[in-house]
Amino acid sequence: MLDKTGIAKRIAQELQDGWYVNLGIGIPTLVANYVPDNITVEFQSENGILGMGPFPYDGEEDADLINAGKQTVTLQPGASVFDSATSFAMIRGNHVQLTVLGAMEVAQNGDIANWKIPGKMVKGMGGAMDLVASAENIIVAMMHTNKKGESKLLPSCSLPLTGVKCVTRIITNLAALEIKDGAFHLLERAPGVSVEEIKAATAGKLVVEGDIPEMIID
Amino acid sequence: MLDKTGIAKRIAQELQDGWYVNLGIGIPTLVANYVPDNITVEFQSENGILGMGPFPYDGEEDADLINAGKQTVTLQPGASVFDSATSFAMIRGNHVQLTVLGAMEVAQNGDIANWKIPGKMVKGMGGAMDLVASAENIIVAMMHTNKKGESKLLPSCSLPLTGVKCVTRIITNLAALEIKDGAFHLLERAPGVSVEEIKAATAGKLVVEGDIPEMIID
Amino acid sequence: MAINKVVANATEATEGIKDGMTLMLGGFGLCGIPENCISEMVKMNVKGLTCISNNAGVDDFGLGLLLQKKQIKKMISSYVGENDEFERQMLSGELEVDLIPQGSLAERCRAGGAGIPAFFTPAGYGTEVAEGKEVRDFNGKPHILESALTADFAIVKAWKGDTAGNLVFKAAARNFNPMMAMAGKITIAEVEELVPEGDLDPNFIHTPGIFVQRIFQGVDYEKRIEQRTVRQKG
Amino acid sequence: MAINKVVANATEATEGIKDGMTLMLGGFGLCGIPENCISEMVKMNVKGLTCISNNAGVDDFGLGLLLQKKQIKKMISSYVGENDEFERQMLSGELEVDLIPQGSLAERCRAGGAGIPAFFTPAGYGTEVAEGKEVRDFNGKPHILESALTADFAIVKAWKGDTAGNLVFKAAARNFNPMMAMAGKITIAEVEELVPEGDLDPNFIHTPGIFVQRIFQGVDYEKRIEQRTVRQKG
Repeated sequence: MLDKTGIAKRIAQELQDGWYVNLGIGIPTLVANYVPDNITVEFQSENGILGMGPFPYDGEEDADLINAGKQTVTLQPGASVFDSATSFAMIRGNHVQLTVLGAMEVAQNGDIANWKIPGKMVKGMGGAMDLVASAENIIVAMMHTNKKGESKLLPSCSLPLTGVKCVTRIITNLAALEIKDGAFHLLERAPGVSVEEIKAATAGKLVVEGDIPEMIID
Repeated sequence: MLDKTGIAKRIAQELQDGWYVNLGIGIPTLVANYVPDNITVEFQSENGILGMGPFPYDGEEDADLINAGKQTVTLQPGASVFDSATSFAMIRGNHVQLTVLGAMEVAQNGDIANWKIPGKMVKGMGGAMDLVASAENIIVAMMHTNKKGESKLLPSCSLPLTGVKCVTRIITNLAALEIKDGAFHLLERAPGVSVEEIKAATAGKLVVEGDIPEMIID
Repeated sequence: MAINKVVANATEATEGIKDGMTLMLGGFGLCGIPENCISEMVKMNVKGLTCISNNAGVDDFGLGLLLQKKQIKKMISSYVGENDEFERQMLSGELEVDLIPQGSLAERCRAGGAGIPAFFTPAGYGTEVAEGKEVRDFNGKPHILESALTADFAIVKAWKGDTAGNLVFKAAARNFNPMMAMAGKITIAEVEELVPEGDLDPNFIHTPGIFVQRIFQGVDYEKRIEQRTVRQKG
Repeated sequence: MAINKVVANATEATEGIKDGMTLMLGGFGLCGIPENCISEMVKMNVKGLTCISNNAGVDDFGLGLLLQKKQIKKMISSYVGENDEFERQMLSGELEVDLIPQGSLAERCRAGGAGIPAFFTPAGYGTEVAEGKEVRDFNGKPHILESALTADFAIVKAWKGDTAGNLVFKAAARNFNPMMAMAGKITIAEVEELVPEGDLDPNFIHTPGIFVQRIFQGVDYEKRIEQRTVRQKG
């Protein structure tokens, strides 16, 4: 089974040289720490940064330089900053090659819910609706099940949607999966996790074809 | 009768303190030379300048600093430069208080034609259609009649339109007129020009109420 | 000389803001927010406000200060977490909340300032956000029609500004400020440093002065950090 | 390290531009035009082009060079005066011309780059430009629906650029370049000065590198002035 770091490391394997990447709050943010040495990617933060770097050294924080999660960050050489309209022009206009974000639920047709629990929690969608409606390449990073042990990979979402038919890939603590033809297709098992365990934790339609390899995580 | 300089001087009397003003090619460009001393206005050029100054001194021309008429210009202190989308955001968004432009024909309902003579001349509308569709305050600067002596103030335009029901005021070599309620209302006569001469040169509906004063031009 | 937009302070700058008005306020989280004008509005005790702002501050800072005093009737935002009083007022129905995708919010403000009354965007299609909105396919993909936003007053915060109203923002404190500056019937800019006209390079101005009606140099900026995250040296 | 966009020269930069393609070319008049790439395309003798550009150059410079060799099938512009050969080809029907209000042209390019497929604007209502377009009233005023423009290649000219593709323009040479840079499937930037990443201040970049796929330092800029207007000293 993967911990959050493991999920981030596995997602980092999906990165390709020359990509601009938007990382959501939480696990996705960790992906930046595991970019393979032999490729160059730039991170976009929807509040207006391209070429975002790591957290600043203690004492060097700048209140005017935060990421979309409101964390203090730095700029890499070659970075640029811009307003929110320009930032979402990049996103909506499909200039960002990959979006990684968390989810409460994902449906087998690619629907995603991650912004609202009616009557209970409404934090808002932030930039997530723009990101999922626009990106061609969307990876969801999340636990396979919720705190009650219920599957988050469902036949259809029960919570208000963030976007429809948009998620292409999911990396969880148990597995790597692809969404196509209205089903979750199992690509890899997390280290030490069996296909049976994944089946048991997946409420939506799961397709298991051939031998499912175990992930290789450094 | 006014010459081009006179028309520009008369238009300059319409300027108000604190206004941003867009001046079209030709006579309108001359208006910048006659801003009253006691007011401050800033000139916008739709190719991306706010706070445009006079022509540069000989030898100080910069190929990268031109106005919408492609003439070399300068910047005033407090000026800014920007892209064409931002420039027309200013215009379309009604941040520019006055537009002054030339015309081939103006109709008594405020329609204007100034960009095309079918089969003969097609230079294009440039920024004129955006300007006339957006500005609340549009002054047309032109000769009262064309080269053949025909009136340019018409019951309706015969040439392809640039905009509909948009012109509010006209300053010609013969008169200052306001357009309202579907007619040209005579405000002032140019020096030495009689009401009869203006009537004769105006093909559209002309309203002459009371005594029409003669313009005072310095 | 350029048109002079200088007012003395936040009190002069906020003159005319009245109960029931719609305001836009720049900032992302607590980054780039107009601290001086917010404090002034707390003092003025202006009420029944509709506030268009990406976030709603935290309990004791930013727009949270207006929320504490129940001066806000309605929030139009994209993300309102990190604020308990907000959540309480919203869930109890005391506060109206219109949640908008962040990119649509930014674009709707820009549209309001740019004289574009409506535009199509894919964001929110198939979700609650699309309810009651026109849907149309472009390039085989469904989009929804979103309308422009404007405000009686837009209140923005810049790093530097000049007497002509030209603004320069710093780093990620730019965020929504430039678009909101465009969309206010009256736009107020508070700046950390007010300089004479001619001091800012015309080539590197983020918000041209035409969008700003009032400008003043703010005082006592706290610039609070919401999530102080650092790494250790070595 | 940032993503490197550098190519050696105009020949490498224009690789893949083929007959019949749609190009966007930055510039206003002869100000801020991609001189090197235009010369290269004259050499390549690529034909049947649709060129989206605010103007069409003059007879012997700018896009006029492509017109002289009849490489352009269609022009999409706002103003095409100052060019006799253009007028001849247009009036004789050899050249298709789509004239668009300048602000709509700028906004349609931006929309193409920003994923906004269509928007409403008042410009052109009641004129030829509105023919066949949807009309809708907003705030009691009629507007027409305009669609986004994109291009196979966008070719822009900047003052400075870095290896990451970030661009800075100078004065009025900015004009259409930033929006067109956004709207190209492949965007080529030629710059007067190419600097290493990190040399440009991130806070004052006009076009972020994400919009640029290829960048090179141009040579022999003529920067011709169309209307040299001066005043005398003293």
